[in-house]
Amino acid sequence: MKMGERKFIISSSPHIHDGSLTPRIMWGVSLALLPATLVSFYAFGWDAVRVILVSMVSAVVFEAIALMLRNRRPRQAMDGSAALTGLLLGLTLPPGISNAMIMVGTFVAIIVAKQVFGGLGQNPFNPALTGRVFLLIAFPAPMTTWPLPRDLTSQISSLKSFLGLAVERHADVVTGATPLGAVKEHMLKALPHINMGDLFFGLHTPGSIGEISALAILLGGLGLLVARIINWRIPLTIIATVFAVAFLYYLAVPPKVSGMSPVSAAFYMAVFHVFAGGLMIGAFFMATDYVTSPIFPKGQIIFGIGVGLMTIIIRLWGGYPEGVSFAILLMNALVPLIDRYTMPKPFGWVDRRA
Amino acid sequence: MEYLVLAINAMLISNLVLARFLGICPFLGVSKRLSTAVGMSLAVLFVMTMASTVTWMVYHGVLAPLHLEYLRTIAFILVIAALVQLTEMAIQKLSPVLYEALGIYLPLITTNCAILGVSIDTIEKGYSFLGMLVYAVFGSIGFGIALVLFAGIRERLELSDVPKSWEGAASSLIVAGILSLAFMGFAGLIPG
Amino acid sequence: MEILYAVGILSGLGVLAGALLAYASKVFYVKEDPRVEEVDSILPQANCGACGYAGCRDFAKAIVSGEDIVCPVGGPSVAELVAQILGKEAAEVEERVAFVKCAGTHDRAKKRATYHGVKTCAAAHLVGGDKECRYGCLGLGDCAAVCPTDAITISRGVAVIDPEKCIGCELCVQACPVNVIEMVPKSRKMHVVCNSQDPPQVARKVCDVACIACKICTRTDKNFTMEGNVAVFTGSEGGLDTAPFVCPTNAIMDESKYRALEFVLSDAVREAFEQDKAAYKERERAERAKRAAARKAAQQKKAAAQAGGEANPATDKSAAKPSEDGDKKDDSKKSNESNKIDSSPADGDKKAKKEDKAPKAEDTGKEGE
Amino acid sequence: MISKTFRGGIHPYYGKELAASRETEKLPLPDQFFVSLEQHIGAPVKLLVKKGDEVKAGQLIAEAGGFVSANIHAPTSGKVTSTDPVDHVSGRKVPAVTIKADGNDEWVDLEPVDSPESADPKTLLDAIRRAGVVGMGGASFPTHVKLSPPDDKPIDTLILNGAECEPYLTADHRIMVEKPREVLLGALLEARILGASRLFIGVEDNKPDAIKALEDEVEGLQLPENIKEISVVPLETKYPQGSEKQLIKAITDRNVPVKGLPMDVGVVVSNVATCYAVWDAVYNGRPVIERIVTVTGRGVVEPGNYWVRIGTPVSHLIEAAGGYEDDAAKLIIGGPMMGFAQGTDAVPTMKSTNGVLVQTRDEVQGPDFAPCIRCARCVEVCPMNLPPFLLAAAAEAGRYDVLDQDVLFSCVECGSCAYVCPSRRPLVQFIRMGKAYFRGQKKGK
Repeated sequence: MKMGERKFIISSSPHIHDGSLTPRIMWGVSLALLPATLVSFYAFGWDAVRVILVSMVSAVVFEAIALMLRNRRPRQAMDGSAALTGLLLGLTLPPGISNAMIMVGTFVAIIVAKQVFGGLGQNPFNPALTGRVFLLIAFPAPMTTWPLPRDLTSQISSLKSFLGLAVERHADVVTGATPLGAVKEHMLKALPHINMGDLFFGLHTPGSIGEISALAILLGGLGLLVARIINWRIPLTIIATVFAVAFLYYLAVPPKVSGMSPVSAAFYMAVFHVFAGGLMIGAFFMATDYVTSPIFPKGQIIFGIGVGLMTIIIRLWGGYPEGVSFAILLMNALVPLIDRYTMPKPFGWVDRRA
Repeated sequence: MEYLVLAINAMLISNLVLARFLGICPFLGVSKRLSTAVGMSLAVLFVMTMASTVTWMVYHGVLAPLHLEYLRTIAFILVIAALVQLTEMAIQKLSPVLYEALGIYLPLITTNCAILGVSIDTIEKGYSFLGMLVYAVFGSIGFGIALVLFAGIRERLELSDVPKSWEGAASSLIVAGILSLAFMGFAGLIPG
Repeated sequence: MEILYAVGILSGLGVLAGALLAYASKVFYVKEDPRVEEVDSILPQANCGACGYAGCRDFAKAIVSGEDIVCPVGGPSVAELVAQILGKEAAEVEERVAFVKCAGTHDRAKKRATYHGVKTCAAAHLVGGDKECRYGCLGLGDCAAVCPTDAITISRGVAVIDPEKCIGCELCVQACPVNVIEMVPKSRKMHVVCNSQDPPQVARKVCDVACIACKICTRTDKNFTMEGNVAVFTGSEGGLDTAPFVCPTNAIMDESKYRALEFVLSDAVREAFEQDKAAYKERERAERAKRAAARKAAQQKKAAAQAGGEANPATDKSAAKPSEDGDKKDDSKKSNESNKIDSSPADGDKKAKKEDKAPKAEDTGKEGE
Repeated sequence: MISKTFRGGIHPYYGKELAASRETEKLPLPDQFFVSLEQHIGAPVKLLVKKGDEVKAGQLIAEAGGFVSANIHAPTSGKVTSTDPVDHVSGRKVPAVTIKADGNDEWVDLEPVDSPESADPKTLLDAIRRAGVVGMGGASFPTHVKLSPPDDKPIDTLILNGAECEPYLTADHRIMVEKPREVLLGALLEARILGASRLFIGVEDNKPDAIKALEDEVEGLQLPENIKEISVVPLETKYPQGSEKQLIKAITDRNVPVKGLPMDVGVVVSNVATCYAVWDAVYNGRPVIERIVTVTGRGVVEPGNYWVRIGTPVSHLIEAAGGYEDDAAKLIIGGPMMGFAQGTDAVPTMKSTNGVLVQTRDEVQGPDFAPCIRCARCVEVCPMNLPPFLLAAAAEAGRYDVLDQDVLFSCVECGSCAYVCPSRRPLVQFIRMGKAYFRGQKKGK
């Protein structure tokens, strides 16, 4: 072949890549939520499947519509980010919520909290949490109606509703309070007995479908850590902060737990706060959302401590029994400032004033 | 303790901007840059404290004794407008440096309903002079917090690929809405 | 009674406040030049920043404070008004528009590679661009992106600017990494659509519409001069309307006849141009033939009459006069004569001239090959 | 043995096995040479020949146009056929001398330095300057300039850069294995010129044979008086270990300041191939007209290392390596991390050309880039501790006003960030856009 005849591709260096890909990360995180999803299926049956499916599908559909409106390829909606948002939102909803409400939630999450700002990577607030908080404030009653898991009537009715047979779906559902709700209600009185095992495995406590089992979330979270998709900083600091503040609080205000010394009761309650409610899923899956968390290591630690503090403040003193969603949203708002002031100095940086 | 509750309430729970939706105009207008947001916050702190003090005195010193309470809105508007104008002129003359920093925000504050809102609030709620001061100072600090947070987010959005139809005020209002949602988490933080 | 109190208090407050402000405005008076407002009000308010200041207001402040600046967008009319306010002579401002000196569309300019990466000129320029010619328009539209009036069209790999929409803000000139955009007087209608400084033998190989530095235009029309390896129009007048026809590579455009957009991009217009050019050449040949015939006849006449003896070119010219634009053709004729050493495609022309008694029609289409 | 290293960096697929064990061969001379006249950083050269001139190998054809500039010599004997611009690795076209080789390869008379071990630094420097030695690791900064630091910057340490952290390339590896003695002698000359008392040779630990060869040679070496410390330092195999500032950090734990040079911390770093060229210039009086080039990648039939005359067209090199595979899609001068992709193989080799890499279609194709998801991987790997995502975002949005120039220009364009970016964002290209913008501004454009 003659010199110069073959035409090659030109591009800027570097010319190799490690093969990582955003959609793969997104689907990886979704995969890490599999244990929690399975537990939710076990605990709430078909209702869980319904909630998660409606949530995921509507999220992807909204994303595709938004992309089409913006003259982008709607196929980008399959990059896993919308599905992950849908999955996360679904997992934080109570099992009895209606399909319409779920779709309102995903609409807020995908359109209002994400696409308005330019879609993937541009949203300042965690979409799933924005959707959830919106639902919580717009529909307080259905969002705080917690059917008991493994309740036969609810199982049957949920299967019927899944198959489209039942009209009056939630007529016979037996509901209960979430452990956090119970604690809040009884704050000044004697605390109800809480079975820590139930809380950890999540099979008998009412709650959002994906949040009930701390173990399942922990498994997924560890998976993410091992796969190096997230790092330890945010989850660990959140959990440690919640634990520490709760422990100190219950030392100062000793709870009446039968047959325990004040210190072990405080310890018990601190552990309770770590495992209860949405803290685990929040710490491992929501707060670590790349887009809405700080980028620099120092910032991630500040962010984690902030989320932990806000969570426990709202839980202990606030009007809501659960504060993880609010805490993360509030700290999301702080992220640009945190990033700004935690930016590391370049290698060999010389202070200009010096 | 009473004042601490008042302070937290004024700053976070019934945040002027995010819970009571007062002062939205400067909130949107002066939140493009972090530096200007800080300047605006300081200017508001300054003016709000002063305006609340003066209106409190006008109310309790003039209107209340004469049983002319119903005149407070119009009287306050008058007083605040004159005060801001006066302040601007004074600063421009006396401290050009301060004027450079705050000056451009002062005319904006004249039309800031948060000032009037706080002035009237302190009267409505029957705060003592000290209570009024705490309320005004922490109310404006709350305004500042919201403004600075908001400015941070907007600076980030400037590098984002925001759809044309949502650029500027549109997406800013959405941010404000979500921020407001988040601040609702503080609801009930302090009983009463 | 109470109403009197109310009125009294309010007016009292009002008067007090008014008095205070009036007093304050005296005490705290700070002078601001009212002319700033005036100047600001006549500026275009495009806030484009082309003048180098942050918006029109800033510009107004600067010009009032004595800076010697002009608003490139407002042009002479604004400059005059500003000058009136400031009581100064208006600086001479010529209205200018931006022009892209490249017609190297995909089908005319050779590609050297396939470019992958960020789709902006600034980015592509970092790796040299994908055209064999490094002086040409990269066609990724950095200029169009900054144009405040949407005057720039990108099509088939080149940018073309609509002079009617262009406000002369120069933002595109700054945005262009290859410096292929030039500011030209709006009145100028003749352009060389090539920016290549490549030596002729290289330029010829890489682009069909390159200026190949044959210098024909500079010889036929004194409005053209060479700048390195590319001809540029430097004249003040409109230029001869035959200039585009003498260019062997069609790199000269007459905007009074074709809109740049069409000339560069439209095949139909290009074809029409080719036809005009062929017609011109045809006319030219006929003219030469006629002239030669006239000369021959004159010579014969002279020979026959054996009077005078010298065949004066002047008489030749007068013989050729009857046709339109005789002077111009004379110019081009001279150029053709002096072109003999040049190896440009104009050769064909010369041959045609030498054998002008039997003009070959097929010559015409082959120009610029 | 603990290998030293720095913060950040990546572990790409190294691909060195393709050519690492292939002994360097002499490349047959091509018919035509294109000697680029832009082969160094600094003032442009003055052309000394014209079309039609006869030249001999080693003959000066372009003279340094200032102190910071470097001579250029004819690579073989033949006739100058043109001085038209030709392709340059950077993608531009630059003036060049085209020489038609006559095949005799006649040389000019060479003037080696007499007894180099005792010659004074000035003579040595002059020999290096005359030979047109430039940094051969890729930077192509004139070596005689680098070896003349100002008096207020005393140099105590000379570091030999044998890291060769660029994947695929093995040119430096081969020269360390095949010419360890020459490399070391060249380094000693440099150390003497600089007055450095410490000499470190940094080699990545994936080249045990090079470390061994150098260590053996160091042992047998008769050390001049000025050298107090000399050792071969194994470095962790991590990209960009061979980046000057990172190398200095790893070996001496000194931080070269932002906008500073190694000499600000008393160090000079010299590539091993440069040392060889210095040795050649001083001991043999031979100018830089030849170097080792690695021809490698999945897109060539038979990867290998070659002694190549400067100005040889890349097409000739490829031919020697058995030609292209059918699916060759990208031709890169240099390594895959920092090399320059070429449009065609008509581009000539230069003094700084250490490798030619040909990639196949499936190595090149990937998805289009997507928005940043702020995963922070670029921040993690950046050896300069920068926020690449932010610099790129600002450049992409055209918001150059939010960029701190000192931060932006701290970027060494090593490519680690773009290598790990899951959104496949061309971060380096964006950053280079930013730099180009500010450079353009400085020029008053």
